[in-house]
Amino acid sequence: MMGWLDHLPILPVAVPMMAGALMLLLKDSRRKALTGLAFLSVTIQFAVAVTLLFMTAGDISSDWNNDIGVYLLGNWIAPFGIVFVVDKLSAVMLVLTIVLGICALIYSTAFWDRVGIHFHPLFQFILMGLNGAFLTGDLFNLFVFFEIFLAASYGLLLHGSGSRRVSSGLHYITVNLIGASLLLISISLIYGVTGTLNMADLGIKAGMLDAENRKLFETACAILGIAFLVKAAAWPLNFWLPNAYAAACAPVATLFAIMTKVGIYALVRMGSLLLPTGAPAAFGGDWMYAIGLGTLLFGTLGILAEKNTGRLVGYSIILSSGTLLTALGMPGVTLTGPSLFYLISSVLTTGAFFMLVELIKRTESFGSNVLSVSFEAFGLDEDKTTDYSGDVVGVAIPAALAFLGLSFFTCAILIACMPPFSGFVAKFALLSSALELTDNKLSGPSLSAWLLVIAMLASGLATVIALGKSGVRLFWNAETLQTPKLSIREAIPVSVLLLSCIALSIFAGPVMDFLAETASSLDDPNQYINAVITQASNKTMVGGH
Amino acid sequence: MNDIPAWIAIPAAVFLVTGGLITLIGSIGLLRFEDFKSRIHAPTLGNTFGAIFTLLASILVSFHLADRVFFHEILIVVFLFLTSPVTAMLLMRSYILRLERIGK
Amino acid sequence: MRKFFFWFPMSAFLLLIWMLLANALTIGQFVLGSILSLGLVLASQRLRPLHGHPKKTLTILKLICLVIVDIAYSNWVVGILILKGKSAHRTPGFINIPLDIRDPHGLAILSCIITYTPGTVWSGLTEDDFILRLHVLNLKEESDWIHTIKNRYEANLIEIFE
Amino acid sequence: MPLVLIVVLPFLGSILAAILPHNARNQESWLAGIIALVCAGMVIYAAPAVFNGEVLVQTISWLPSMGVNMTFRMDGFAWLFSLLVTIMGALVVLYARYYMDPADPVPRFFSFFLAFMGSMLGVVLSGNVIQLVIFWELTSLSSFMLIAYWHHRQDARRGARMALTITAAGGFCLLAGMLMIGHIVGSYELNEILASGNLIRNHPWYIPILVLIALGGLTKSAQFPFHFWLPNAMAAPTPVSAYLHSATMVKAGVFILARFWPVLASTDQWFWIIGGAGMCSLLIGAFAATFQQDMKGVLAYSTISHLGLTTLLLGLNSELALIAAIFHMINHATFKASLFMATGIVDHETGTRDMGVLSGLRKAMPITATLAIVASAAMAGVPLLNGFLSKEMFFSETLFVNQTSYAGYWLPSLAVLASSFSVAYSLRFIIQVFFGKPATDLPRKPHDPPHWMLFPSAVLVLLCILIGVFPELIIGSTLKLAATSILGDHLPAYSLAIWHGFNLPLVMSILALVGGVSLLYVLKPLFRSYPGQTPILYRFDGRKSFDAVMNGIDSIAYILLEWFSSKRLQPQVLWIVVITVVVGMLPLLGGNWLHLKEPFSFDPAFALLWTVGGACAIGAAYLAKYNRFRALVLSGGAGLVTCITFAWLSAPDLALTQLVVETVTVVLILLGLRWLPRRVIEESQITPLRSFIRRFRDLAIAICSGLGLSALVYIMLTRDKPEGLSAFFLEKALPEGGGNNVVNVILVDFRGFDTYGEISVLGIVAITVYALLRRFRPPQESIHALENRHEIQTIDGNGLTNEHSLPKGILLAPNVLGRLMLPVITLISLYFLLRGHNLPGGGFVGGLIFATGIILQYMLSGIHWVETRSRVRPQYWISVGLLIAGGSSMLAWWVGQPFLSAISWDIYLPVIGKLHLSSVILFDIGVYALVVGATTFMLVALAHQSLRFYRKAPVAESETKAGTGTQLNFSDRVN
Amino acid sequence: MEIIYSLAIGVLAGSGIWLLLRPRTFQVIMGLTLVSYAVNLFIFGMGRLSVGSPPIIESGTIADVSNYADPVPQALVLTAIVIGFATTALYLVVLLALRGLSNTDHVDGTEFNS
Amino acid sequence: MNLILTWACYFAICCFSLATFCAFIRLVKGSTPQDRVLGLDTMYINGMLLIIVLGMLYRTSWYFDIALLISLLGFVSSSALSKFLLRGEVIEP
Ligand code: NA
Ligand code: NA
Repeated sequence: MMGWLDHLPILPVAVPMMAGALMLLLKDSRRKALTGLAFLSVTIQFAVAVTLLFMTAGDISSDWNNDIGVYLLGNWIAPFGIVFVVDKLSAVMLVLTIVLGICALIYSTAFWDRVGIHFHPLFQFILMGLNGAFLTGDLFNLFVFFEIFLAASYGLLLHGSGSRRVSSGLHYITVNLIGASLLLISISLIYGVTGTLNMADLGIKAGMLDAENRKLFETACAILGIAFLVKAAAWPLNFWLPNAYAAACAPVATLFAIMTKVGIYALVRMGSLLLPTGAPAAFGGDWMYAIGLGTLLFGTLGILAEKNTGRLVGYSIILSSGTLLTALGMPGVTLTGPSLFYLISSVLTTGAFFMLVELIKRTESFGSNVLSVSFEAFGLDEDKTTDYSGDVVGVAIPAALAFLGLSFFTCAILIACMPPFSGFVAKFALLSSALELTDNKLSGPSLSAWLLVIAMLASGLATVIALGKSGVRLFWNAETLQTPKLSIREAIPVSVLLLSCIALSIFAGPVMDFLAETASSLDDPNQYINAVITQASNKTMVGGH
Repeated sequence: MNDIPAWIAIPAAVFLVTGGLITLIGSIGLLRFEDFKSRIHAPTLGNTFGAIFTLLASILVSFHLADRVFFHEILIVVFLFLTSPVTAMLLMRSYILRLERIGK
Repeated sequence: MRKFFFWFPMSAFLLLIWMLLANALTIGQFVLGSILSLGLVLASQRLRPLHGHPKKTLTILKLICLVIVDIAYSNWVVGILILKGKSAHRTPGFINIPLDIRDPHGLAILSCIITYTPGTVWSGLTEDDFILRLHVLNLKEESDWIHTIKNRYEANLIEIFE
Repeated sequence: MPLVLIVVLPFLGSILAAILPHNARNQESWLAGIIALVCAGMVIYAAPAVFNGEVLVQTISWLPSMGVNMTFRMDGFAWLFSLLVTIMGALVVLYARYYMDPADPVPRFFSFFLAFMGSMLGVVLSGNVIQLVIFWELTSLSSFMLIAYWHHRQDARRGARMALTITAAGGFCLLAGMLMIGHIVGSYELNEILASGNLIRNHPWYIPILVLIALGGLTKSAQFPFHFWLPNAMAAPTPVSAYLHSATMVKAGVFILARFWPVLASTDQWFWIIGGAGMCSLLIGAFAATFQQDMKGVLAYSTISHLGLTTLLLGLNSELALIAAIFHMINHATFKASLFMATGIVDHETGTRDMGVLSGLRKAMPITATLAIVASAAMAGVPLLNGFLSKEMFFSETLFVNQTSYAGYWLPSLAVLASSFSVAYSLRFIIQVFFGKPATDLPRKPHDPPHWMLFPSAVLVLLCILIGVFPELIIGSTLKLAATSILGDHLPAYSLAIWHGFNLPLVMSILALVGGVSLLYVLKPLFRSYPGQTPILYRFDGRKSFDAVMNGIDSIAYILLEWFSSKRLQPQVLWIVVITVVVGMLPLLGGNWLHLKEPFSFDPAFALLWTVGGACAIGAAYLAKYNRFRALVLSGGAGLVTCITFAWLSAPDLALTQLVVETVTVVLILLGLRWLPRRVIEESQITPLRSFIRRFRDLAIAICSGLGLSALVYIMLTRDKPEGLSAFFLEKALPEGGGNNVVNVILVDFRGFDTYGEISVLGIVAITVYALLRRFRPPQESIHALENRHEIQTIDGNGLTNEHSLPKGILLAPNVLGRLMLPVITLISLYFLLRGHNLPGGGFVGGLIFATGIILQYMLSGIHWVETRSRVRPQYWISVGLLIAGGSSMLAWWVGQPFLSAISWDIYLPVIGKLHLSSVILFDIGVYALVVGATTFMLVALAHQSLRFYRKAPVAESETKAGTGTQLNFSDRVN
Repeated sequence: MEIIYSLAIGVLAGSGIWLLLRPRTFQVIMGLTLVSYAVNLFIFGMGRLSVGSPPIIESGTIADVSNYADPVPQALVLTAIVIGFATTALYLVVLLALRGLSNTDHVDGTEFNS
Repeated sequence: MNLILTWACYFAICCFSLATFCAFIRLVKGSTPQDRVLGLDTMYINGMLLIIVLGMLYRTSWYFDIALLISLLGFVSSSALSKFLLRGEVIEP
């Protein structure tokens, strides 16, 4: 028999799925029930994610092996059944996702959840997909979860319709469909070569391949890597991103902030598991490093050149992807902890930034007239059943403009990795660790470390220049600047995300320690592999076939 | 695989060959006839006796295999009988309308 | 009676299909099949407002035999025409046949017979006076075709359905 | 007393100040003033210990794993600066209270002012170099906000951005430098770094480190060649200038150079880089200051010049020079801040700072004038004032440098020249503003300001005099303390006295004074003819160059971005395909792959089949542009062949699924085809050659990737299969999974979670499709095609209306047959559903079959007829399907099993016998329901678009205003 | 058979990729369809080919593993088919929406000159 | 005896493949869209027969299910295509 704590790993997927399904039973006009259900679901997810985090940290006692939780779906042991695995990395990503999710959800209740239909179920499904992708220990199941959150992301991206969303959505969908084909090809090729789909088992099997099979395996991994890099928005596979993310409505874009990181997560996870057998090129560093550097520079260029604020944030996501790929592409595990720190910080920041950008746009037009603008832009037809009136933009909170300005300032600092917030901590940790990374004591840091340092500093400067320019243009330029009305429901999530970044910088020490432990467990994948392979099925069969 | 008795194998083989040939002839008709109004008749051969012969062979074999009610193949004929007119009627009608439109 | 047992023909047909498909002739399958058949007929009632009421089983069997014979003959004829290719003297053409049958199911079965038989295709039915437009691959004698349709098929169908 | 309080308090005050009301000028001032004074008090409180030679240290653990903790460290030098920052802060707050207009948004001012004060104190008190960088950047940020305080003014915005860009860049350099130092020393703690001077100086990274730190310091202190931001930053309110741009922030640059003097100095490189930059700044600043028209411009350039002097002193590699530098830092802060305040007062009272307009103010503003004159005299280096003392020390230092033989001559000469200019601009400043005929055309009528506004300036001027007259008494011990904390206990001998006898430095001072007066006389015509324009230097306008560089960066970035990205889809797809092909092939290069294996069967029929399939595919590819219908039919052919292939190769489930999916897809695409434009073959605007090349390229890529995939498949097909999962599944499916059909057992049991996910995808897509179609607008030309369609319809009558149960004419028989098939199809779908566990079939196939049956009814009878007669609620089917699938998976919890575990019961019924109930069947039923719902939802929603089209059409025809659509209200039906 | 099978996949994929590189939305959706056929066959091929041995176990017999086709790729293909169907539907609707909103069937929503 | 049946099966398979090929030629050559649809419809029937024969060749009954499904639903796509040709759209109001 299993205790209730034993079922926790499945909840981040099961809860949003059931919530989403229930929501489809409700008409869109029953908003209270819908939002209530949505908040109930995210609250449970948050509680579960945090509990799992503490369990992986060993702060809540569990009978997990190496603090890694393994959940055998359908009670079939690995590698035959699908397993969910909660280790530190998964738990961190889960918490990050749900924090972002809660903020986006709060934000959406001010306006966006009524602009089209089915917002709430789609929202739950995207959470389901993201959570599943972080939890699953099975390669094909990973693909399935990719598809789930991508499908939901298509829906959410198109939420509100309008030609901008649709045309950028078409690009987004096309690229991701091709990415899905690549995933399928590579995963099945891996199966064809190794005969397994379980990621932990793959870590073992990959080591036992003969030379020719090994080459085929590397081909498969290369294609898999490309698919992940498409998701991670690596240059030159990322031209779709700025437009798509800028077109999406703010809460959706906020949630999208973590989607590129799923690609990164997958790369890290696979890279880690294949480490003992010598990870193939796609996950092994050199490639990732080079592509990451390219992406980093591309993101920098984009940030410098872009005039549209929404796309600017898109480029900053690319920038952060590039930074992460570059850092993770460096040899060894020293940079992994700081990279994860950077990941968390950049996800929270860009998430907040997307919401903020939309709020700022209101200052450019009539503050109270968001509705008519949206109607025009998004082609909202007359809809007799839904009444948007009045409650669209809530009570104007005092000093709205000051709030926006301050938030923008904070976001800009965070993205540019300037002191004193978490962005700087991350940058410093990355650079400092990169310099520590010596091939041998005499020669000093490698060329790649220097390039990383230079690129990161240069991109930081570029970001300062660009965001300074944008900020000046947005806030200080205009006679047309209107004091926007913004609802408290919109202000809270932005503040929460930014405050989390601040909290992250204050508690940088313990967080960094935890992430360092995460990194070292990634460096020693045998913990993970053992936990998965040795997990015994639950023998108490009640029914029976 | 245990051997199939001759009283099944030989008729089944004959049915198969006949069915195959009839169907092939029908499809050749699809190529040979010069306009659609004629062509539409040709594949009916495959629908009817092409299918019936093949299914007779199948009935014989599945009688031997004896893992199902053996004459279930009759259902295929029934379904073909009930469904194939739908397409044919709509196609013929649309072709006639097309001719009329072009005629104008 | 007719109204009350509207479900019977269709249910029986469905049950027959079920039993043919089922792997085993067991009571369990029979019960399951009966439940499903009846349930489906009742559930689809609103989308099938008209019910066919075939009667006279013997006539049905007779018609089936007639049709099989005609199909066999047509197969032969059409097959020969195809094999002869251009050397065959074909005279394809339309004929119009006024129909007396009005029962939709009868009409539908008639259309099935005609179209399923090689060499003839149901090409149209006028909206109000039910004149059938028939395309025949090898139209030799128009009256033969009218005779075949009216007497061999339509009469029997009227007998069965009306 | 915790040192951290000194830093934290201003930040707390900053937050408090931000939330005070908009017009609370007095409260804000009190708050800021008290905080400044309290901090000053705390600094003074620390004095005994510091003067006792202690180094106060307080460490707060922050990021121990990276070697960064918040270490607050107060030695003498830091103490001196802390005192400077806090006292000056208090004075400026008092001044600002009167300077700021009641209408100005003061919370912002004081908030950032306090934040700046905290940051500056942080810089000064940092005992960890990374912490120092953090506060360093904070000063940049808060100064950015302060410079841009009046952001409605373009010069303020520009000045702020310039300052931020340059100082932030310097900050990044500083960070890099600190990282490198940290790497060499192995610690970021200042104590350890200061003790590792030799290690650093002898390290190969010394020069990069020196350059980086110099960049940090020089940018901050507005030193050549980064000096130009400072004059532009004069758009800030005068208190800001007085505080940041004279006393504190710009001093941070020289502060850090002094701080790292023991580590980095006494090398040639140091001399040339630091000394050179200082020398240039000294000269250029002084020269430019002489020609400014704006009072604050004079002060800004003079600041550059004086900081240049300090930098030069630091660069001279002499301990005495260092002491002089520290001394000059203090002196410059006092007289320059005082002058800024005076300028602010003039500006405030007269409404202008233009020295061409201002004149003879000494009558109207006697006290202000007096204070300004004394401070200017200090700036000019007039004896008995503090400026004179440090300048004399400077002169004497220039004389003792013997770097090269002739440096001994040119350095003193240049020093004198610069000082002459300094005298000249100080004099001009005073004469033009306060002397001469009182100006009449001033915007406001001038008079002395309130006494409290004069008070800070007066205090500073008093300090100038006191230091100038009693240097040893007033500042001696402090200077010694500061110098000791940098140089250690063995200070060189120096004396702070007014009179050192008649020596060379005194001669130089006199020369400078005389030279300055004469320079002013000589240059007077230039001031008149080119007011505000600096000869020679105006050609190197820093602002214009900066703008040019920024614009250049912008446009280069834009061009590069265009070059390296694309807004179009095709290049993106191309990249993905090409990269995949290349990357996928790389590992395989060189391997000997072609193991021609004996084919296990050669089938001409199979080959023929795939001739058809391949030709269908190629045909579809060829025709998809101009003949959509044909392409669709051809792709249907390819799908059929795929389906047969699955059947042939032992995958019945796949064949079934492929078949039904194929059918539904054809209907789906047909539904869409109706809305696509009639494609007429149009002449492309591009040259046929380019188009040909592009097509050829695409073709080549397509062929390559196709061949690559073929090769890969062939390689795999001819290899032995690894020992894999399949054996387990095949062995356990029946005994433990309870099903004969292993594929189905995998789908609903072994890997049921994939199915769970896959149906979620289907459901998600269905609701997305529905949501998107609700906003669908039919394209314009579809409406114009209406006439053509009317014609067809009149021939065959319209669709069914509610009164009739059957259409007349040609559609009659198909309708009867189609309706007859509905229960049959449904029964078959249930058949495939229920037996799927043992034979090919299952929920997915079953669901699609049923959905096809429904679609068939729509096709034959039309939307109206079907929907008035049935209550299909696809969305609920989706929901219920998901709930059943999820619920059946959760049933396992009830018996203490993991999610998705199969549980089953055998029930014995009379007559029927054993009934096998299983959560697996329930799961499959969920799949069935979802598939029915999702498929119907999508197809019907698509079909509903033509319903909307017909409703729209009359509107469009009557109003000829197509495109502004009416919302179709079909949700209550399909929903 | 292996050669035919491989070439079939190559032809399907090649045609599909050619279409994916075309500018018209309908071409792209046809391309996606063809590519998904190819990918499905590819996945299926990873279990190697066999005839007459579907993975359906006779009741009452002990399964001899070598007598059956590999069921795993089949299960994967089923999932892939379903997802492919879903995405095709979505893609179709998006292209229709784009067509309605931008009045063009170019993938970029505007008619580029090139 | 098995051999006779097997060869008959091969023969039939070849016949049906050829027939499929013929239908494909018609599909490609068309001349009218109706011809193409007819070709596709014929391909479906021929494919169905081919699958039945495969069932006989490999002596399993589950091929029948695929054939059954083609006979039941094969007409849907071709009649959808015909309906499109007839009325310009598949599902009318
Ligand atoms: Na016929
Ligand atoms: Na199944």
